[in-house]
Amino acid sequence: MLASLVAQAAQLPFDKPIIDFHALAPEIVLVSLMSLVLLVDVFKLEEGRRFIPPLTGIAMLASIIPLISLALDGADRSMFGGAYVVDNLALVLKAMFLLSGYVVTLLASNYLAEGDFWESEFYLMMLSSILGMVVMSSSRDLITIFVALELLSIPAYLMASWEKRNLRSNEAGLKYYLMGVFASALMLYGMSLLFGVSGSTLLTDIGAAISGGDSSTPIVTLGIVLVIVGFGFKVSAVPFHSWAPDTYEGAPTPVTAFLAVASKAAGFVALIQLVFIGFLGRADVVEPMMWVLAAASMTVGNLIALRQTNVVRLLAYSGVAQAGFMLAPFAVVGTNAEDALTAVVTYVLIYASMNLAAFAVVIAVSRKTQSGEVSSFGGLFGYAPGLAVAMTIALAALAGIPPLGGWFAKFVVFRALVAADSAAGYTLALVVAVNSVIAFYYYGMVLKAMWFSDAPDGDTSPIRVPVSLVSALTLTVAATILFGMFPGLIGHFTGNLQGLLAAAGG
Amino acid sequence: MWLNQFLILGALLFCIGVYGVLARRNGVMVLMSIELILNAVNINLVAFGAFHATPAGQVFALFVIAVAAAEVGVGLALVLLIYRNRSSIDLESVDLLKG
Amino acid sequence: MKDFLNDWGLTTMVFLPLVGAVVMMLIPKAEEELHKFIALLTTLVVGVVGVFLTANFDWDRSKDLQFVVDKGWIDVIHSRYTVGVDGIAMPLILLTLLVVPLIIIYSWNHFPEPHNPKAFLILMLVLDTGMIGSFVAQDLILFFVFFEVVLLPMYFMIGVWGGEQRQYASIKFFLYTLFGSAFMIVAFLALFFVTGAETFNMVDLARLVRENDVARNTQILIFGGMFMGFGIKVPMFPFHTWLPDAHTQAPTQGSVILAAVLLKLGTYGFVRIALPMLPEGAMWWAPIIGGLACIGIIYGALGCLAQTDMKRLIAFSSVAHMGYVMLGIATLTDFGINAAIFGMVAHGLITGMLFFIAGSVKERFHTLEIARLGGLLKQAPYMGWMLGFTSMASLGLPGLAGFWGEFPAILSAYNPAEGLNVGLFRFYMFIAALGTVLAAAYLLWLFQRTAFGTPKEEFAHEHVHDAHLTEWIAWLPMLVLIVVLGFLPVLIFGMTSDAVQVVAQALGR
Amino acid sequence: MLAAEAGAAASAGWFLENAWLFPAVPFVSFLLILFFGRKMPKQGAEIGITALAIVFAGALIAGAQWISHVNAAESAHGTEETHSTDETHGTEEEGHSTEPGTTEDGTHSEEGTSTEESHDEGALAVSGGGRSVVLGPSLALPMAEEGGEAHASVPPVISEWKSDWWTVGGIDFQVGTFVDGQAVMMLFVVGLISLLVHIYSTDYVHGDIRYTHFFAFLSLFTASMLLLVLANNLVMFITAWELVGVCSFALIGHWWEEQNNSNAALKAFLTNRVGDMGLLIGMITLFFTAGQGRTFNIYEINVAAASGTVSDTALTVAALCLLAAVMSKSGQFFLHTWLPDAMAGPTPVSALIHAATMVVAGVYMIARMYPVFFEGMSIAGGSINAVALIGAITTMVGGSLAFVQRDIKKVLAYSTVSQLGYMVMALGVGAWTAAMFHLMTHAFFKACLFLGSGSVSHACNHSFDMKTDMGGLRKYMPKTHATFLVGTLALAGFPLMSGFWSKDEILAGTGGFGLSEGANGRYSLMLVMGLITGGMTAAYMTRCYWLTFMGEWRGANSPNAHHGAHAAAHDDHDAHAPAGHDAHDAHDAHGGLPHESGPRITTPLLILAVLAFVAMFANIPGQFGFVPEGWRLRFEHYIEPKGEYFPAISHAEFSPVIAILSLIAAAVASGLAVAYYRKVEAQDPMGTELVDGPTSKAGLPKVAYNVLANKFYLDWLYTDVIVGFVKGPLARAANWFNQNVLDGIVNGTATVSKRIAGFTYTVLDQQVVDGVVRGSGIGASETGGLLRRMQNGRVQGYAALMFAAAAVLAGVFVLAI
Repeated sequence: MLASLVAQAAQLPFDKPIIDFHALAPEIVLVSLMSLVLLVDVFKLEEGRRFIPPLTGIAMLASIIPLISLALDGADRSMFGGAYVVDNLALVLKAMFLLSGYVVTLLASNYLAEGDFWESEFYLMMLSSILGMVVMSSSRDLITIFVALELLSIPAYLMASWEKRNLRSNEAGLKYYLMGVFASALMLYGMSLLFGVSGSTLLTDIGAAISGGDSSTPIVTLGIVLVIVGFGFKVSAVPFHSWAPDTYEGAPTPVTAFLAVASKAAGFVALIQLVFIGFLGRADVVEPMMWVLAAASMTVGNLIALRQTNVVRLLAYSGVAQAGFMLAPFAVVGTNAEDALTAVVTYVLIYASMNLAAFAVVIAVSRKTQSGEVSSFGGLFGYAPGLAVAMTIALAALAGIPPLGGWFAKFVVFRALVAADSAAGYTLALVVAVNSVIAFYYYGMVLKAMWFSDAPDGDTSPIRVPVSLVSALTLTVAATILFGMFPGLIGHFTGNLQGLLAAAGG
Repeated sequence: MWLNQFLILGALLFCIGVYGVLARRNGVMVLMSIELILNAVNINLVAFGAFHATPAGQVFALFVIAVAAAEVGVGLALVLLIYRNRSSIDLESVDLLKG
Repeated sequence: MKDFLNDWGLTTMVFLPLVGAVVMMLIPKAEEELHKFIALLTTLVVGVVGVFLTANFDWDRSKDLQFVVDKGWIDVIHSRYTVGVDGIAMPLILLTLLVVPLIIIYSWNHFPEPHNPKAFLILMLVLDTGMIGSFVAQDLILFFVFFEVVLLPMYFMIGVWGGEQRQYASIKFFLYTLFGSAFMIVAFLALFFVTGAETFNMVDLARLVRENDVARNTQILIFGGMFMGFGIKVPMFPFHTWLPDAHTQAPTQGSVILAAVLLKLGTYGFVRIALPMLPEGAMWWAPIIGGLACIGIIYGALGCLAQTDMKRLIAFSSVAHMGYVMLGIATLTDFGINAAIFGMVAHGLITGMLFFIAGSVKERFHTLEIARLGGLLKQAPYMGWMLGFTSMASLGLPGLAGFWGEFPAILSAYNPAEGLNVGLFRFYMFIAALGTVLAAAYLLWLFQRTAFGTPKEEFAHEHVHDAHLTEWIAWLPMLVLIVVLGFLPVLIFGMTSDAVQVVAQALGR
Repeated sequence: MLAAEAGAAASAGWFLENAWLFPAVPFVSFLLILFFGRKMPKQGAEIGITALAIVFAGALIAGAQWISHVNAAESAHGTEETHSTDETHGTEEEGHSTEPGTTEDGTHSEEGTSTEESHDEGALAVSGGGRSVVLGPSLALPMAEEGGEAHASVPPVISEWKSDWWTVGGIDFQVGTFVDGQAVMMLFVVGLISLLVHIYSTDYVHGDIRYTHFFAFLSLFTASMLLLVLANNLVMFITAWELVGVCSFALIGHWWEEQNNSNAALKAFLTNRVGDMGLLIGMITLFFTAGQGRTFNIYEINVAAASGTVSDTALTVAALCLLAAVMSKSGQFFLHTWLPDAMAGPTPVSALIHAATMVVAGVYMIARMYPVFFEGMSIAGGSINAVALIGAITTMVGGSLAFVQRDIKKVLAYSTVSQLGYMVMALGVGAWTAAMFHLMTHAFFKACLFLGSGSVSHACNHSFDMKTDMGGLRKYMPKTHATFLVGTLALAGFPLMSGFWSKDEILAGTGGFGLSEGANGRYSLMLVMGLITGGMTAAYMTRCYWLTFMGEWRGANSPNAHHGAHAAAHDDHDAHAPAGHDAHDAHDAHGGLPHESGPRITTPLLILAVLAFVAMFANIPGQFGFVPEGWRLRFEHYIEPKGEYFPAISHAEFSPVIAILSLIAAAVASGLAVAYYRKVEAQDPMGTELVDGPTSKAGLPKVAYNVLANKFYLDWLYTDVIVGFVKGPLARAANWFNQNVLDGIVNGTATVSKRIAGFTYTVLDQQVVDGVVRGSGIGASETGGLLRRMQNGRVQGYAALMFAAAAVLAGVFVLAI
């Protein structure tokens, strides 16, 4: 039995994989430091525990160093037969995930320390989730994608219910988990079908197979739809968004920030790879489907957001709508792949900075008000003008007001849609246009509370903002402004992305 | 080739799983239904792998099994947590968060 | 000096206010005098730069862009930091440079509740940057960014320092404008792609549209997008409903700046962007714009007649006045466009002045309800006469600035650009002329009820201070300019005439 | 700085070339009064008077220079023509000489050039020096004007600023002045009357709280009016046109504390604004149609219109539009209703603005743009046209309405309307010179009457009510009485008064029934209406005079005799008077008897009265052979333009028939009026009207008795029926129509437009347009609320949604693709 297996295996074309350690350096650094965090925790080095948050932060930042060296090196690296690719896109995304992770660490450290939480395990969870995202950035293979997805998701389920004795937190975690697992299952079923059609798990092979002669087989269509559904869940696109508001509201706020930014971005990263490398040949399915998802996400997300009174929940729906904006370029992927890719990546990067800024303020404010209600922001401008201005910048950026980051994100989306020069593109552009107006209405509700209303309880004592939060705020707000004023900064990355499709073997 | 039979089996399992996920109110049963879907996937993968004479299907299936184990572990933990806090694992009653 | 102006003049002018704002952010809130001083100084320095630029402006080449700076900005979308001024932008820039310091002077001890000069002045400076930037931008994307920069400060100015309905008014203002600009940006992009341009440079795009013979229907659609963006800003009927609310609720300074400069961004956009780039689209849209402009003229006037609130009345009058500007633009003739630019400047000065006075009246009587006012001439004769004078200017009295915005616009409607329906435009001319009568009616009616007569019982025994020193300083330049421009219209026409001919030629005239 | 252009010889005269100084001086005075007036010892009045004195002196010199300019032009022309044409036909030559502007004959003009340098008798044109001229037969043949050479061309003096005023689309526009005889005449009239009014006002509004303002605005008004007169192009013209309107607005509303006054001011301005619309459209039409290029230049437009190169349609449209402007500015039917209301202003203002100068701006404009009207209305050879008809109707309407006013100023105001109608009618029938002549004479005597009424009111507790506060004043105010009488006679058309001559020229100019030779057409209807109005004028002026100066003074019984009762004044004018009067007036103290006004008031009256008489010499009919030729038709000779910018109009002869007819009409009418008021006086010395009118007689038995008792009712017929009918039902009907229908339309327009405005705003704007906006907002929010319900918190529901969506999407794509 075993012998026959070995014999069988020997006949299989099994090449010893060439492992490019430079390419894997970020992951290796991250895993190493993650292990250190684990060890510190496991061996109950009590005095060491307070170093865990800084250690986590260092882990993120340290992992960026090899990214820089890779970027300087510039060459695209491909491993495992093309299943794992380190190119500029991957580098940019990894950097984004690591930086987001760093910011979330900053956000979480005081929050966790002051609340009823297990601390050190949390950072471990977060590190492994980030690791999943980092891996996701390089995945060009169904299996890698699946593993990366689970690697980033499973810790996230736990993090969402991290406040063990809080029913809401439990519920948030459970819902997230159930929906997540169900979505994964659907996605896997779709993947199995795609695998069945192409006989390979490599995206490039799948792409080649399904864009072939019999590419219109229903089985492929079904597979694509199911896979997109799976990641539609991840990016909280309507109608797969239902979990997001509940989870966001119930989960500890730093986790929400993490989910809303990093996790969602990871979903988009996966979608980018699947769609641009795998499904480009089946634009006839992807385009309309994405059109529907984008339009529905924007509209439904915005409309429901209009009626929210809780800031976190409002940001959740705003995130749904933002996902719609980010999905929009996918709707013209067949005619205008390059612009669409640029648009999505740009949007994701800018979205990360501005949304994190918004959450940072929410966390800072709730330190005082212990509430997530919009009304609790009343009079903020009066007693904490700095926070109010930061929140204003974040929200205005989300709304797409120049010269703050969001405008460029929206702009590239418009650009991609218009450049497609198709009816679908123009109509979706109009939907985006209308929705960006609606969106301001609810962002405006928060602005209104901060600037125009008085503090609800008349308490105008200043908010004590810890250093970590201040640095998180500074980082994100500065990035938001810089991205807006000098979109060229991102332009440089995205500019380099142009050749990515070819590099990835698309 | 006996591909279609496997696929039909997989599809059936998938459907049963989906039904279970949507219809059972017991958290544990929902978890089990998800396992059914994953197993449907595994059957598909293995069948297709055999069909294409590639080990990738089996490898994929192995990964799915492993990950599913982890997932269910987390899932059970969450259900337990809920049970501990609410003394119930009726999913219908878990609706504090809505709107 | 010359080199500095050529390379950095415009950039300094645009971003100096922003620098001032940043400096002010770093200074504690309590240092109110310092804040005021910095803000004023900044705007004055900007003004001085503007004066130097004007002095070095080559008037013989006013149709060309001057002081052009062209630097890379967003390479990935081929957008560049291109700024420059020509005869069309110059008057509007000068208007901005003048009005903003005056507003700051006026604010000196008029800060509306909840006070906070720091925030107020910072917003004012940011606005300044946005406004000047819009007028100098020669790249569509750059223009768009500056165009939008003004939104937030204005939103907060209305929302924080405004009247009772300020929240409603501010969000309405914001959403309306945002709605328009979303369409506008789509139009810009479409223009970019249909021309196959590798640039957003306005001049190049206009040339490319011509060279590539962009189809008429395409032009019409793209023009439509721009129309939404600019038309809402102007605002044109039926997109005007944000304006009365915004004006009425905004603090005096906000109303002034809104009337004096912000509305001009829309009309300027038509003249600078929509017309020269999309001549055929303009042809198709011209009768519609003209019609809406005429409706706006009459409608605004009727709206005025129905008002009971002084400020709201003035706000509605803006709808009517901008109708003349748009009518001038819709004729697509050099007369009409020149008139439009003059009208922008004149309206800026006159309506700005009216809002100033309304603000001061409000400050003294704590109401702007016309029925409760009366006898202003008795209690504050200088203010009363200024109101009368400005009303006269506003109703288009020849010899004052307002006339030169209206008259050539009406004139041009007699003989619109070739290809437009002459009969229709003559009808517009008639309507516009009718509008002058209505304008006289509502303005004099306002003047009669607020300034004539005797003060109402409730205010009869109140001591009302006539214009303060700061008010005098803020108002005199505007009043003087209203007269000077009325007497010497060549001051504006001389700037614009050549540059407008370029636009008119682009339109095939 | 200034360039003399347009063919004027270098010697055209400094004042003519630098005519911009005329408006500039009073404008500077306006600024000075505005800024320093309060600090001056006389509160600014002295600045204004000085400025006006300068203007007036300048106007005199300008007049002189113009006369020499005309003469020079003629001599130049004459020398040209001498050899070619004349010499040969001597008789026609003489015939020509009786005709206006035909002194081109070599002999005449040669004489003319050298002689007259010294002239200054007050009126410009009167000053024709003693030229020895050939005395032609007084009734020569009407001239058939063949060929252009009939007129010596007298180029106007046009000066333009070299630098642009404005420039658009490659067309540059300059400011400039356009001086010709017409303008010079107006300079004189405006300068003189404004000066007199200034002097008069120093007493009249003495002590007023806004004394300085008053003078400032008088100065501004004068400046604007002079600008209007001198405007070189239509844009300047409309500028001045509206500026005078503004001054009128400000001065009518001088006592703006009273709502009535400000209402009147508003009404005046708005009514004028309606007309301005016409001016605006008219000038735009001309801009695009007249001349080669686009021009606002009046001279060029006139040349184009006169040369017939402009399409008739365009000219007609332009003329009609401009006529609308005339109707409002010059108070023509049916836009005249603002003018009586404008009497709410101080009396000097009424005299200056609303009688002598501003209101004739419309007339002046027709005269200025005459080719446009002449060609546009096809005046030559016609029998009716819009201008003439409007004028004729106005003249009758104004005349009849003057009957029923009890306010002396309103009588004069309606009279002004009527007289303006005359002028417009004159222009409508082609009697250009007659119109301008009447304009001038009317300015003198109407200013005299207005100022006289002010003087009267000054004496009568600032009331203008003839019935309650006046009567018998001749005893108390001899100077005022005398001057008022002269004015009345002149207005009534009493022979030997200027009004008679000017009116008669107009009537002759109609050429009605062919009664006069040389008219431009046969405007019979105009003649009839003009004659009737002549009678009416005589009658209502007699009434006015009688009520004011004859009989007994009724003021002692009047409630107005006592100050507390000021408010009881019925009419809405300045009964409320310059506030300062209360403090300063002495006459109130000495028993309330009226007394003569001071010298600053009476002197202007005297001057004007003299002029009202003397002005008749300005245009002695050409047929009056007993007058030296050089004294005849001087007005026509110097004032009427000669040149290609003026149409070829013919000139009506003096018609004895018409003169006699109008004389009869005036005499009969005033006789009847005198008879009526004698009867009234007999019945009730203090009464003002018959208590029992003809309608109250009832009962057959009484009839016979009454017939006898009333001398066969002849007396009654004359006094009660005719006068009574005219005075009573007819005039009342007219008044009713005026007050209720016309004024109702004007006021109703205001009300209706406010209603429409209200509807537009509340319903259309706030509910529909804004409603759509708000509705979409609410709609979005409500939809959001609905969608929100789907988010019910049940995780399996979410999963079901997810799966259902996936299934639907998959189904759709699998089936569709």
